[in-house]
Amino acid sequence: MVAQAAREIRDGERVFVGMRLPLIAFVVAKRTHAPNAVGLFELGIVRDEPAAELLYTMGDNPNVAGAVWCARTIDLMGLLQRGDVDAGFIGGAEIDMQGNLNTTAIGPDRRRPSVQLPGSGGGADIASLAHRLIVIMPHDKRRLREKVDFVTSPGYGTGGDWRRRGGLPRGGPSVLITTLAVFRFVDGAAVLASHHPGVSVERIREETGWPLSTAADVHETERPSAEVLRIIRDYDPKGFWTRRGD
Amino acid sequence: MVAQAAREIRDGERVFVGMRLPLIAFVVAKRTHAPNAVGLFELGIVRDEPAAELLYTMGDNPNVAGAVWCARTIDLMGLLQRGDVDAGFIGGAEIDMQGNLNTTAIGPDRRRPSVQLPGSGGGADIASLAHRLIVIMPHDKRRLREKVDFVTSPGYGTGGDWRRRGGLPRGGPSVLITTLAVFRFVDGAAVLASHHPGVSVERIREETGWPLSTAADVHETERPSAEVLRIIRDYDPKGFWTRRGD
Amino acid sequence: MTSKLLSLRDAVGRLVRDGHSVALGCALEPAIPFAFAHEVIRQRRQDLHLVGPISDIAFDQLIGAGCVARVSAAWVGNVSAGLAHAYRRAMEQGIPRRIEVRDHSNFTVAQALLAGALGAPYLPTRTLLGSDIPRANGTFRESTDPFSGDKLLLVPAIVPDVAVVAVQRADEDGNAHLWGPWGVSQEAALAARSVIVLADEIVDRSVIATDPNRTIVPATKVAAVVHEPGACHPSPLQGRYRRDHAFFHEYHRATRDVEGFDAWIEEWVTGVADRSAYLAKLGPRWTALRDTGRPAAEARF
Amino acid sequence: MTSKLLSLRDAVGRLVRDGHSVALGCALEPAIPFAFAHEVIRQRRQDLHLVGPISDIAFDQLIGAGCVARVSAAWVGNVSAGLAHAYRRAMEQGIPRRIEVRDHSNFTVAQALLAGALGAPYLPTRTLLGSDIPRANGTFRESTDPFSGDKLLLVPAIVPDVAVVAVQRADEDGNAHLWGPWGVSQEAALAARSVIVLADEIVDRSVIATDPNRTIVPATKVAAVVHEPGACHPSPLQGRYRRDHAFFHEYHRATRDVEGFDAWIEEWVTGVADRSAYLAKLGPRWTALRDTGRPAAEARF
Repeated sequence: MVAQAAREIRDGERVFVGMRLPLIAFVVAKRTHAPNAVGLFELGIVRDEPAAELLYTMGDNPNVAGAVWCARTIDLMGLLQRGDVDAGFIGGAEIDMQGNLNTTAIGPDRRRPSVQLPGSGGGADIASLAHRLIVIMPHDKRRLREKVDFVTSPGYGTGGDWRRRGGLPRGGPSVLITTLAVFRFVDGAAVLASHHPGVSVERIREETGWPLSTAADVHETERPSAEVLRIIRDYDPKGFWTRRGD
Repeated sequence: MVAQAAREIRDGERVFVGMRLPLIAFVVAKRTHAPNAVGLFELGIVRDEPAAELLYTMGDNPNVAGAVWCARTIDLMGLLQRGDVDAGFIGGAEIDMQGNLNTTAIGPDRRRPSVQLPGSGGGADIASLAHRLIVIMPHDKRRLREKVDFVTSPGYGTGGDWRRRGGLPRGGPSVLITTLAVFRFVDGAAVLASHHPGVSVERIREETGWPLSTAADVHETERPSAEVLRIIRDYDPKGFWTRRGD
Repeated sequence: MTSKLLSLRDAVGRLVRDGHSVALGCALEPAIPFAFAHEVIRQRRQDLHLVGPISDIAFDQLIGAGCVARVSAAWVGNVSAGLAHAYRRAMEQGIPRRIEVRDHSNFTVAQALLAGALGAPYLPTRTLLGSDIPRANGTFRESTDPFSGDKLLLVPAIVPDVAVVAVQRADEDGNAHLWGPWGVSQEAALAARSVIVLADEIVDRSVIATDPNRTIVPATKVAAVVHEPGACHPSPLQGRYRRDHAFFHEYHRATRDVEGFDAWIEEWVTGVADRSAYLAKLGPRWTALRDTGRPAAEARF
Repeated sequence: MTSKLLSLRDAVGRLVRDGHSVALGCALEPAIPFAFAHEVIRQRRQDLHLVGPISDIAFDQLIGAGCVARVSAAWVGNVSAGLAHAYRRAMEQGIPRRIEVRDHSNFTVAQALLAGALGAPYLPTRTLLGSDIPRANGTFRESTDPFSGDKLLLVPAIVPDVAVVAVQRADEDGNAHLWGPWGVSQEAALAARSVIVLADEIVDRSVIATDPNRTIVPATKVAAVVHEPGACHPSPLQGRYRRDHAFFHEYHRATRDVEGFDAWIEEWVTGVADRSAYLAKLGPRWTALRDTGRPAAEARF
C-alpha cells in the first residue's frame, strides 16, 4: 500500500500528508521519484524534508524541528481552499463505489451510533478542497460498501456532476488503494485497476461490497522495488505503522 | 490639547492610540493617573509601556522594541470589532456637530475633490467599533462645519439612534478636544463643556461652523500641571508634534 | 503590571463553571493541557461544552469522567492508538451519560474560532458542501455568495467561555510565548471570554518583550496564569519535552471497559493531588522525555 | 531545493506586467519595499492597481510617476509630514493622469486580503456601517446576518497578481523570516498569485528551519527572491536600520509642484541604476541609520 501510495505523489507537488501510512508514502516519494514534493500538515506545518525519525503524530517534536513553516491551521486550510494543494491523503472506516467516505459513525442514527468513530479531523476538508484525493484503506467487505452510513468526506456523491452542483470547487478521489488492490475513479466511480501480487480478481470481488467493475487492462500491482522496501524498513524498522504489510 | 486628551484615558483601559498628539497623551496618562492603560497600534503592536523615545510613526523601531505583542493588523482589528477596545483617538480635517468626521476628500464630488485628503487609515474602524471615541482637532470654522462633505468616520450620523439603526454595535464620540475648547457629546450632539484658558465663548462661537450649544456649567479647561508640561517637554523636547501648543 | 498567578486549583475553581464552553487542545496533537483536564475532573465540573479540533485523549478522559454534556470537535480519539473508548461508550451506550456532538472538520473549527476572534458573526466557506457534517452539526447554514452566486456554507462564530493554552513561557500578567505549531490556539484565545495560560516557565515581562512576535495571546485577554511545568504530558511541548507515545497506548489498553477507565482515572487523576504529584509518580519516565531541542537563529529587535 | 534568486530588475521584468494588481507596503509604516517601487518606475510599468493599507510615500511616488490606474487603500499620504502631493495632483487635477480610488479602511483592506488568503469569497463585518466609504469603494455589499438579522457589510476578497514583501532574511527557495509588525503582509502574500521577496540577507534553508514560526510566507507561494539590502529606506526594518524621518520631510518639501516631483524622481529613482547606487548616494547618512537592536530571548526547537 505504501509503495503504491508513494507512486501517487508527483514531483514538486504540494501534498496534505496526514498520518500513518501516507506519512511513510511521503517519505518514500521524497527519497525516490519526488524529491521536490512538499508536505503540508494541518496543525500548521510545512516541510520540504521528511522528519528525521518515525512519527507517531504529526505534532511530534521531530516534525516541527526542521520545518520551513510553522503556522496556524487556518493558514494551511486557506491554501487548501484557495486551490494551492495538489493532492491529499485520507483513510476511512467505510467507502462506497463513488468514493464517499465515512469516518464519523456506523449505524443508521448518528446520535445513537452502533460504532462511534473519531470523526473527520481535516479529512473532509481535504476531500472537499484538494485537487486530487488519494484514499488508503484495509480491504474488507464491511468497509467497501454499496452505501456508507454517513458521508463524512464527499467523494463523487451520487456521481455525474454532483460535486460541481453541490458547490465543491474541484477535486474528488483519484485512486483507492487497499490491502488487496488499486481502484481508479472513472466518471466518478471506482474501477479495479490492479490486484496486488497473489490476489485474484475473484477474491477482490468477494471482498468488495459493490458490484465490481474492472478496467480492460486490469493487471498486477507493480511490486515495490528493493530500494523502496529498504526505505520503508529504515523509516519504520519495528513496523509500527507498516506491520499490516506495505 | 495633549493634557486634556490624557485626562480622557482611564486607568486600565485598552486604548487604540494612533499617532501624533494622541501618542503623547498616552505617554502623559501612563506616567500620571493611568499607569495600567494599554496601548494598541493598528499595524499590530500592543504596549503596556510607552516607547523609550519620540515616535514619528507607530512603526518606528523603538515602538516595536519592548512591545508585549507584535501581531497582525487583523488581530488588533478583531479585538476592536469584538468590543475589547475601550477607547480610541482620532483626528480629522472636518467634523460636524454630530461628530461625523471627514478625512477623505473636500468638495462635493469624491472622484474630483477640491482637496484630496489621505483617507481613513484605521480611523473609520475605531469610530465604528471602539466603545468610546476621543476626537482631537485644530479649531477652525472651516473644520468644525454644519455638514461634512464626506463621512469617513461615523459619529452620531443624523443623531438619535442612528448608529444602532445602521448596525454599528456600540460607540461614538465622547469628546471633541480642539485648540480652543472641549466639547462633550450629549444625545449625539457636541455641547461646549469648557473653553481653554484665555479663550472666550464668543470667540469659540465665531470659530465654530454650527450653532453653538453650551453646557450649563461651561467653565475654563483645567490647566495642565507643571508635571504634565514637564512630561510633554521631556518626550517631545523639540516640540515636533506639540509645537502648536499642548 | 498586575500578577495573575494562580494555582491550577484556584484557576479552575474561580474561572470554570458547570455548563461553561471550554476550548482546549487547540494546538492539535502537541501542547494539550492535560493538567487542566485532570484538575477539572478532580473538581467534578459538569455539563461542560468542549471545543477543539482534535483533542487526542483529553476529551475522552473528560467525557468518561462525566464532566461533559456537549462536544464541538472535528475528531475525538487516540491519535496513535485508535478509537477513544470512553467517547464510544458515551455515544453508543450513554455511559456515564449521553452527550451531544456537534460534528466539525478541522477547517470549520478553525473558522468558527477565527470568526469569534474577529468579532465576525460567521465565516463563509466551500468546505463540507456535500458532506453530512453540516446536517449533523446543526449550527451551520447554507447560503449563496451574493458576488458570484456560488453555494456557500456559513460557519457561525464560537465564543468559548474559557480557552486554555499551554505555552513554554509567560509573564505574571499573561503575555505568553508559544512556539511550535499554533493550530487554532490563537484564534481560541482571542475568541474566548477568558483565557487560562499554563506556562512551563514564568519569566519577567522584559523577556517576553524581547520577542513580541512569539506572543500568542496578550495579557489583556488573560484571566489567570498558572505555573505548571509538564502540564502537557503525555503530549509534547516543543523544545521542552517529547511525546510519551507508550502512555497513549497504555491508556488505550487500560480503558477498554468502564472498570478499567475508572481505575485509570483513580490512578492518574483523582488519586494524585496535583501535577507535581503526577510527575513524581511518572518518575524517571518523565525525566527521560526531556527535550532541549536546538536554538532558533538569532533575531534582533 | 530550487533557487529563485533574481536581480530586482529581472524580478520586476518577469513578474510585473502593465495592468497588474500589486500589493506592497503591507506591514504599514515599516518594511516598505521602496526599492521595488523605484524599479517599477524605472521600467515604466503602467496601469497598475496598487493594493495596501497605508503606503507612506511609496504609492505617492508610483502615482506621480504615472504607473498607476487604480488604488485600493485605506490611506495615501506622508505619515510624518502630511499630505501626499502627487496623489493630490492626480485626484484634484488629473496630473499626470486620472486614477480611480477604491476607498478602504485598514480593517477592510485586512479583511479583503485575509479572504483572499483563505480562498473565501468575502468576509462579513460591522465596521464602516454608516460611513460613506462603502459607497465610494463600490465593491462592498450590504447584507443581513442570517443568524441574528443584524446589518453587515460584506468585504469581497482581493487576490493581487503580485505581492511584494520585504524581510530580514530568506533562503533561495523563498522561505522568508519577517519580525516586527506584520500588518497585513502575510495575508497579502498568501492571497497573491505570485510573491516577490526582497531579503535584506540571504541565508541557508537550515537557518530558516531553526525557527519556522518566523516564516511569514513559505517557498511554495514565492516566485522570486531578491537579495536587496536596504530595500526599505527611508522606512525602517526592525533590527537592521531605523526610519529616515528627515528623508520623508525632504520629499514632502521637494515634491510640492510637478517640476519638483520630476526632479526628485530624476535624482533618486531614474537617475540611479539600482538600490546599491541609491545607498551609495545616501552615503554616511545611510550607514548612520544602522540599528542592531537587542537579541530575542532564546527559543529552542
